[in-house]
Amino acid sequence: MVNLPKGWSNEEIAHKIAEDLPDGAYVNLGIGLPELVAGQIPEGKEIIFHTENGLLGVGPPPAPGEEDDELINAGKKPVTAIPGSCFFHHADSFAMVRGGHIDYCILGAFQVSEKGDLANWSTGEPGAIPAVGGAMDLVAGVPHVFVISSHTTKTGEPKIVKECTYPLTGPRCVNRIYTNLAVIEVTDKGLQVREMAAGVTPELLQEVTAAPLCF
Amino acid sequence: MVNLPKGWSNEEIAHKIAEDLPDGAYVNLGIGLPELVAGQIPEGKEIIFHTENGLLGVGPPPAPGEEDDELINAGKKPVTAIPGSCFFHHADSFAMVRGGHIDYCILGAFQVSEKGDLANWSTGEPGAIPAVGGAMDLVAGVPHVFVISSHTTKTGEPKIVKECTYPLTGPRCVNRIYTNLAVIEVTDKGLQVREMAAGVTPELLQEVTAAPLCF
Amino acid sequence: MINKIVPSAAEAVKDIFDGAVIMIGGFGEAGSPIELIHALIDHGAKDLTVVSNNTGNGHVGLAALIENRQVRKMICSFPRTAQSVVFPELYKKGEIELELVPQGTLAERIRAGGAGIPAFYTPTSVGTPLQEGKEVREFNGRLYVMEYGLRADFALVKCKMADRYGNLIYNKTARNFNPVMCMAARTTIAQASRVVEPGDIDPEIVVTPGIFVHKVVEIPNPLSENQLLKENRRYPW
Amino acid sequence: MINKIVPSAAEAVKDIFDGAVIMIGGFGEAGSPIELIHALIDHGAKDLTVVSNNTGNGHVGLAALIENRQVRKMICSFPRTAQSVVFPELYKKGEIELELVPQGTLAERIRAGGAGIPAFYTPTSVGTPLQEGKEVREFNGRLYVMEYGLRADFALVKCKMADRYGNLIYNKTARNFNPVMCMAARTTIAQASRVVEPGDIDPEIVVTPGIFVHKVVEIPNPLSENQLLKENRRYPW
Repeated sequence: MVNLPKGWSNEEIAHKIAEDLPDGAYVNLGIGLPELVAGQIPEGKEIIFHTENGLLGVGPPPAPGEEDDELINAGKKPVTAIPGSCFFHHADSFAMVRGGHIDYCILGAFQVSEKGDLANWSTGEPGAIPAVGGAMDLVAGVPHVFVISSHTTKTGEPKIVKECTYPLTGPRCVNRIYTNLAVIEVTDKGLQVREMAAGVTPELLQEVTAAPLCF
Repeated sequence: MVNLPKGWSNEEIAHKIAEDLPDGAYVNLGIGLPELVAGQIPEGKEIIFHTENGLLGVGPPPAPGEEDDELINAGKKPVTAIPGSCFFHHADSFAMVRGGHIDYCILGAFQVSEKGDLANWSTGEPGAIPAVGGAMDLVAGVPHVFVISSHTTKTGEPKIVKECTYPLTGPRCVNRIYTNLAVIEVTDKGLQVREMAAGVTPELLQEVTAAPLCF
Repeated sequence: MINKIVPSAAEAVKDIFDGAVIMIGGFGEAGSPIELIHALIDHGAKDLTVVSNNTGNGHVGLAALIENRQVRKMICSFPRTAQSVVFPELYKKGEIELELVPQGTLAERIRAGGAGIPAFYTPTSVGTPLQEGKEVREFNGRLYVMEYGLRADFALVKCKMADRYGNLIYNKTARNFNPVMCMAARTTIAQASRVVEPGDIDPEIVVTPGIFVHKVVEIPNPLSENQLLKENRRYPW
Repeated sequence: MINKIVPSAAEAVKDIFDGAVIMIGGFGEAGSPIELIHALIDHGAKDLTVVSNNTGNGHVGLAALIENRQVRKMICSFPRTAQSVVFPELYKKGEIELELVPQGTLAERIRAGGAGIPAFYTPTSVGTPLQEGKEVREFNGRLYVMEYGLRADFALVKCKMADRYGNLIYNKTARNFNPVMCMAARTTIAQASRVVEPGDIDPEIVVTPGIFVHKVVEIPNPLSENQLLKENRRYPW
């Protein structure tokens, strides 16, 4: 087992994504880690957050005691709405997604393949209850799909692989992978490492990645 | 040429239709003769009129000088909106039509066949500019299609025929035909005359109708 | 006169029959018509197919309907949430069926059903296990799956305000699936926190036109699912 | 900062290129973005395909655009109305193409294009000449034709009020095709009678979410097509 540096914190990864989003982008954040991105948007950049349950212009979390049961995000957490936001129904919301109007979505992952296949909805365990939510719609409709994830599983297994063994959320849909160890671009020629955390070497990174990396 | 009675006036025909509409019905009125039906609804019966350009709850025509360029019906005529009306866009409007939510539509006709085929959008003249509007959507989606029409053309040609010679608006879609001479139901067994205007005899009616009638 | 207002939730749901397909609005705790669902539990219709994004939380609302063994099959996108306990248990025992549909496909299938569209093509689920058994077709060099419009015998929805014509407006993200479900059911039953006179809702801001709604019952202070969960309540009480 | 407001109609339409597909909102005289169309006439882009329910009236707005020979093809449901003179003349001379689409199919094709649906089935036009050349398929014992989603390079729409995010609300039946066209164009350009601050439009009543709109120009007192017709005006003036 390699002795890896811890690399970037979750907030640092989220910050990198926030920096890479262009001003004015419409962005959907998945549940969990992706939600951290909202808190990292640099001053002076305006990003509009979409939540698929019917709100464009998600604001910061409400102050304690200010929560509204009927103002929540796709993760069922209370949110706020910015001035200039709007509410709409589910079919209109997914028209935004499927129709390619949302510019970016940030999702978690169980596995990403070197071709950009994403598996993030089911570990395919027999007897497990399948649940997909809006993930398949997002990866099929949004032109830029970014994954935010720990580089390996808790037990050290690679999450970036040659072929996903878990059921796919969508084929060839991931554009970029942000992990605690590196930022990796999915290109026609394979996985291209754009940046590595302090102390991470190409050799170390390749060791915990089950698909060939280009540096 | 038979010497026919004039039969019912247009208002009388419209009144018959208005009487046959059930309380609470959602009704779309075509352009021209069908518009007369709105003025004939009996006291105590509430009918909601739909116009496919985005209004449910069309009210009476505005008083002179009260017209609003942006409050018109499908015939581009100024209308009013009743309390409890609502506006919506074209896709939602035709979801009401195609989805079977509008209960009745009243349309004019060039020809109706004994099977209920309707031709009311084109005389098929070479060089004529085709224009269909919402007629095909209405006959395909609305469960009860009533035709209001003079029994024959201005030159005395039958409009009720064995087979339409003009291009169809829709096959087997007309349920009932209201003319100046009779009310005729389209049934599986053919055209069934329900009522005739004063002075009209079965023989006279059959003479100006190019499909067999049952009495 | 058109008057879709009925006096009680019990009256509103009384025609629901065994074996009916029922759409139930709501996403998580927002927009779920709890009082109507509880009336349906009291009513007792069984062997139901329920179309709803989730499977309910704790032991109230949709979860209680399932727990009361009235539901044969769920059609939904996300049957297990943090507070969903009833469905997972029955599912693992093989006592309830599940048709899993991606959330956007579910919304679009319902809208299509309501709009008279029998089928449409979507890129969602292509190349995944949820594509299995479905027709795949290429348009402009890309693959799409064919999905069918979805209709229901009844829809149960929750809204903020209604009038006697059935015009509805909603509250924030409690809107979610409710408007499309109204379109897709033969009988749509809405619970409204407030019933007002025709014209009190500006015709420009009506979200669900009355034509899509058949019965309205006023429930002035609807229960909060969140609050019921905190108090660990169960229905029937 | 997001600011979709542009200073003039000329600026708003400047990127429209020869050969572009353009959706133009409006139904009869209601909701037609006359100032944007006139700016497009000044701009001069030609060989356009225009998707609009009608073909314009008199010699202003869409009719003037056609009269100025900038339109190669019309996709519409009703190309001749009482006051339509320009299109019929060119059509009879064989100088403009026409794709005739039933009105509801046109609306649904535009919505589908905007919603990422490449094709769908509809009962409209089955058994009529407009079915010719289209795929027909049976679902549940009934025949339907397959229709394709429709997208555009640009949409020109008219609304009552807008904010810098592009959120729009409309006026009465001037809403018509405008909201679906906003969804279906790569670049949607809206003329608004009034531009307000974000938040001034209640988020519950926004009809077109800003995500579907790319440029907004304020035209405080838009011309009335009816009035122009009465005065027998022609554009260019």
